[in-house]
Amino acid sequence: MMENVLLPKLAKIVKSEKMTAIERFLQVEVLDKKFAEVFDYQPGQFIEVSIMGVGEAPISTCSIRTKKGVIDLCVRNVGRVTNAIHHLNIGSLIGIRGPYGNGFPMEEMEGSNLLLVAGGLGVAPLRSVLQYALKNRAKYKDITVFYGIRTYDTMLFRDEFYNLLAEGDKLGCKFYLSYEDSKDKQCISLEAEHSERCMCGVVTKLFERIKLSPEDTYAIICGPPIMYRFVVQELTKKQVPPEKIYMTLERRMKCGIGKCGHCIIGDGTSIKYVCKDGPVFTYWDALHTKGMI
Amino acid sequence: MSREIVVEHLARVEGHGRIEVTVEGEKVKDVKMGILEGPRFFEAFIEGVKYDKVPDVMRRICAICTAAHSLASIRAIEKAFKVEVTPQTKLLRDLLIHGEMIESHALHVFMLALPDYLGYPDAISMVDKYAKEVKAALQLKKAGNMVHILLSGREVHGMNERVGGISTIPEEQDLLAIRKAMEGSKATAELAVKLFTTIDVPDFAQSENALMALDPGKKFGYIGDYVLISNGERRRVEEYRELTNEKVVKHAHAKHSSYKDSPFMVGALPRICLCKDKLYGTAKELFKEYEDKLDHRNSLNNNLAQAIELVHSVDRCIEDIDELLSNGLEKEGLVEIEPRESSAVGAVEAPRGILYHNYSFDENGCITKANVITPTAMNCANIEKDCRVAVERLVAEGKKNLEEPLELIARAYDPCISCSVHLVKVKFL
Amino acid sequence: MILNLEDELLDLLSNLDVKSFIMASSAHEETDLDVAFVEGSVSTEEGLERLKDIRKRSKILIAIGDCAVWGCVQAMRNQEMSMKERMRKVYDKEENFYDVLEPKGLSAYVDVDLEIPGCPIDKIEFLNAVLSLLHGDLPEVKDYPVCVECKLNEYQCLLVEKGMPCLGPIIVAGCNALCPGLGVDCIGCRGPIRDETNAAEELNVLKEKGYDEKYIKNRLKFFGANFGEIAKLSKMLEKKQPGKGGK
Amino acid sequence: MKYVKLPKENLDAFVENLKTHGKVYGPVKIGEYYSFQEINNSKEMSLEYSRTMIPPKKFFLKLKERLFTFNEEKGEYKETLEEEKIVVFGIHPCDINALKLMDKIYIDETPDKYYKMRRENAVIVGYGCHPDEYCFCHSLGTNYAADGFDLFLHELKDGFFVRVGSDKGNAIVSEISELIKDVEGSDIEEFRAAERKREKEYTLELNIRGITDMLALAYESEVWKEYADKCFGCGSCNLVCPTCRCYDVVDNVNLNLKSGERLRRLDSCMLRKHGLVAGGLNFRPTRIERLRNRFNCKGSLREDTLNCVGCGRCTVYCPSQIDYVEVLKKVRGEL
Ligand SMILES: Cc1cc2nc3c(=O)[nH]c(=O)nc-3n(C[C@H](O)[C@H](O)[C@H](O)COP(=O)(O)OP(=O)(O)OC[C@H]3O[C@@H](n4cnc5c(N)ncnc54)[C@H](O)[C@@H]3O)c2cc1C
Ligand code: SF4
Ligand code: SF4
Ligand code: SF4
Repeated sequence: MMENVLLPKLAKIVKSEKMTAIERFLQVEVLDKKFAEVFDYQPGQFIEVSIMGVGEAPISTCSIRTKKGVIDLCVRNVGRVTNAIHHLNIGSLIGIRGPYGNGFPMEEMEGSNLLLVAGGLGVAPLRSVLQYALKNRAKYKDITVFYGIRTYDTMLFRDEFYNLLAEGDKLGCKFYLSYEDSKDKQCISLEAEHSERCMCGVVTKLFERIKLSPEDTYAIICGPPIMYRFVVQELTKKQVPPEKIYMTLERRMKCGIGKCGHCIIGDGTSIKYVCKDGPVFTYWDALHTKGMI
Repeated sequence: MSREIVVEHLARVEGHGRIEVTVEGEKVKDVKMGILEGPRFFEAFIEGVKYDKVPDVMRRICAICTAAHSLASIRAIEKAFKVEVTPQTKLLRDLLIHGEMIESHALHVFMLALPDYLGYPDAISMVDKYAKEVKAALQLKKAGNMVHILLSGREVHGMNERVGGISTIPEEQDLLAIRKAMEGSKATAELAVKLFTTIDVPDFAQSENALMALDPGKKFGYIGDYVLISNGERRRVEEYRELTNEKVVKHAHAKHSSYKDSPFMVGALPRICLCKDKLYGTAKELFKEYEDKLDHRNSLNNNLAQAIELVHSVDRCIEDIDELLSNGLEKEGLVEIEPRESSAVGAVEAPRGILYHNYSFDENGCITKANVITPTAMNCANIEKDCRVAVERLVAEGKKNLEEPLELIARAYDPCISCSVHLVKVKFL
Repeated sequence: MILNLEDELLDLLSNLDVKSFIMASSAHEETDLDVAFVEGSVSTEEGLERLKDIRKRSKILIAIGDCAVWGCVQAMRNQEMSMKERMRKVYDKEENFYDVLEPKGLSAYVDVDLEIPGCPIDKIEFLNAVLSLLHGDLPEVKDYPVCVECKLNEYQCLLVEKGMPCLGPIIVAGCNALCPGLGVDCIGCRGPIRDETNAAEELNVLKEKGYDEKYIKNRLKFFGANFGEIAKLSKMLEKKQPGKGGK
Repeated sequence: MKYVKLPKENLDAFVENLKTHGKVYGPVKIGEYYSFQEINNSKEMSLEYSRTMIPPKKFFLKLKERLFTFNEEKGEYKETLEEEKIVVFGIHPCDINALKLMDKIYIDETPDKYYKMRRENAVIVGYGCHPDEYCFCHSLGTNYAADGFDLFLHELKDGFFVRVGSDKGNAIVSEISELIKDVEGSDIEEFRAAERKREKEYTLELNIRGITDMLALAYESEVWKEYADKCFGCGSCNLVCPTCRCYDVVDNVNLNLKSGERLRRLDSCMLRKHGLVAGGLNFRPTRIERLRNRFNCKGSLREDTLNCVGCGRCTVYCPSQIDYVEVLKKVRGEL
């Protein structure tokens, strides 16, 4: 019997925690034991989450696999499916398909410095990159993380990143935080405590704080569409070559496997599917594929 | 001491209406049946529209008797342009109007009128005790709807019946499916008759009633070119203005009609009483059996008349289908039409009574003048008359609660307020 | 149309706590509502007050039917024939003794959370909307033309193949292309597509097929008179000489 | 390739045989248009048809279909796909080439079970055609099907020159050995002459050399605005295109609110929602962007051919008569 890739596999919600007003952390476990055994995913890949009667949405994995058949997700409530996800209880059943997408080229980047730049919810897929790199710490040189938030209230994985802010260097990564709301009391006190690593402004301001060696650094970006342009500008100024700038894109998609056509971008000379050719692209891809960023 | 009795929202009536009665001592000073939905001015805005889409716009006067409106409209246009449609078209249209009658009567008899007599606020609350009956009634209504869907395109405002014919001719198997549904629902239609003959119909509204109905020709039905009147007259539909004499009244968005200075009634009861000789089959037997219960002076008997019509229409649908199938269905197109400067009147019996559409066209076939008279508009004055009689009688008997009986009267007419709203233009007196 | 859901009605109502449904029932309460379905256009001051009151009392307000969405056929002569003129034509009197307003959809006056268009509404679309609400989601709204459904059903294109004056390209889908399926050109009973309808091109196309401007204008206005672009077009056309109203 | 000849008088017997391989569908005239419909005998078909409105992709990627049912209470997703054997008779070369393009996406990469199973369960019988003024397949090299069929019929004066393109085709031919003949020299000559003549019948040309660059260079061109003003955004062009394959998915719940089904239907990149992403952002908010995207997608290279086979449907069925070839000529600056 041929496999039906469009038929979701059942999974159960095992953890559901409110992170911010609009974001929720979920841990799901696939029910089928055989599938759990083979189910593995790379940083930057995503799965299609199905809610019966509502529909499907692509959601990135936000951690590396620690336990067979278990996936961590971080979901922002923006529409029908994500709203339904937010209203699920522990024990609720969902459907999943995947993993899909190319993911980040973790092996290609071995031996280099990693610079992770995340804005808002973009930190979710980058968290799995970070976990992967820290787990394989020896394979990479310096690991630097920039995380831009608007206010303290919108910060995801608060305890974890707070810890990195304080102890990051010991754990093997330099963690920087920027915040936009200059009147945010909690952020101001964070900045007071960690003035080296925390500052007010947009995420690109953090570039003032570090020195980059363009010849052996890979940059990995994820955030709202407008952020890409500014971060790329900064990186280009610092001579990071376009093919070493990775970013992950978001488009509406119905299948995740290069069929439904919703995520197609580009012009006659280069047509890409975000789902199967991406969601991770280099800046070079963006330069010769119109409409990418 | 004067007091006012107001039935604020007339429930289980299509549209938004109200009845206001002013009583002074034992005398009724004033009765007003108000129709409060916004007026829609169909006759005004249809001017200038070319004939091809006129029925589609005009049928939107009402969502219940949508096919009656479209057929009255189509008949007026075809008469104006001297179009002769094929026998198959005539049969299909007859089937359609009978289907609509079933759909509308089933809803009214079981869902809207019956709860009154059984003491429920609505049919849904009857489900606990009368589950079987309510479900059967829904099936009967559905059988009527099947006709609508097949011939017109959908339950409400379908578009398949056109000027000059029927756009898509139904398939044999679909007609057979309807035939089966009708066979299956015959018992329900007869049940309706049984229910309304066992119920005690109050007679507080009993009074002289003038009646009008279209002359269907040899066999009982709902299409015709002459009007039968209870005084024995038979008039051409073209004379409808003299037959209706509409007047604007201030308290309603509908005009009131009268004939020879007195109100009159149209609808199932007038049809049954005026055309009783044209009934046949089961409907005729039932009529004979319960003739004494069909006193035309008591408008509340309208429900029983509707029930008998249900039986007739179910049988007639089967009859029409059999004839269509034995003739063989022909995929004929629409008759070619040559517009000309002219005017004409088309009439059909809507579930609630006679419906007139009258248009004048310019040489391109665009409307220069339109006039529509709906049954509810004609019945309004009669409803007020009944209310007056009832209130006087009930007050004399010392009855306190008058709202319920008044609502009962209004509902017996199955008034369709959304369509009475569009008014007719007649000479102002 | 809702009462035509014979097979589903009883199940459906058992899932809802209906507070007021005057057309089918006498029980009726004026309380705060989770969802209010409102039918009908605003055409009197009294109606407008009632609408505002319902808006205040409801979390979600849903306009159902073309009347409530666009004002339906009674809006056809808006911006063209004054209410006075209409009164005169129908009642032979000019004074506005009924407090009438130019008929408009609800969204002309209050915020509307969802519109279910159509004259009549499509009962399946309505059912799916209610089921979505009961399931806890806002229903998906269609915002593409009837042509899509026409093609998905493989119906003959009446405009392209027969030169019939079909409005499908500018009318919002959801009827499953009922009329084209019957061989009848779409008259637009579901109304135009907000912010998307290319009415000017419909005018061009129909003109090319030989219909005159007066005819096209009337057609566009049957259900679309309150739609900005159509109102603009018809103003423009009114200035011109009247046509024959046909082909 | 194996070649045989089917005498004209045996066509019906041939169709009879095909029925043993599944439901037979062929081009049928309905009103003013053509459609692949189930047929009982060869007389119901109009083999001289120009093009069907909906291409034969409808047999494989259905216009609308149910993907599966679900039940929350039972916790199950249930596939409802059913196997059905079919024969599609009379497909033109452009449509066969279009199916080959579809196969690349729907079978070669992460196979779509629905599509793949239906392809495997179908017999494809091609049929030679003559171009009309909308066909430009010869410009794309898709006016001849070298493979992608089980049998291919070319009309001769007294029969059909049959190319046998697959094992399946060969099996059918051996079943009807009494109906067919060997090809003779004169048949071959007749076939050659007919093909030579057909080549000359094309009146519409599309220059595709360098088209991808031309499209990329015309990204900011005024052409898009000009045609977007005409475009209704009605999606007809995509829905009738034999190579368009975008689809949309919706879930419907049943009255019990616990079970339901997931449906998919063909979608169109000309529709507003196509480019929407989370946050309400639309990557192609206007018809200008959508029209440009469509032409870029159609005009992008896949292997050696475009995402277009030159069937002319999008021009014929566009209610606003936007001419595909004309647009591309403008893109090139030729008009
Ligand atoms: C590769 C990839 C990875 C992703 N990873 C994550 C992740 O880790 N976490 C995460 O939270 N998200 C992620 N997303 C985004 C997520 O997939 C989308 O937020 C999700 O698809 C939205 O689905 P939905 O059904 O909730 O919203 P939809 O209902 O589909 O709505 C999408 C947008 O359309 C608009 N919209 C929808 N319906 C209507 C309507 N009726 N009227 C007007 N506007 C409407 C809404 O404004 C909404 O913004 C990812 C996306 C991609 C492509
Ligand atoms: S018939 Fe009308 S709705 Fe259908 S495709 Fe043609 S123009 Fe569109
Ligand atoms: S783009 Fe047009 S011509 Fe090309 S294959 Fe599609 S429909 Fe045919
Ligand atoms: S068929 Fe024509 S009008 Fe419709 S979307 Fe395509 S190009 Fe636009």
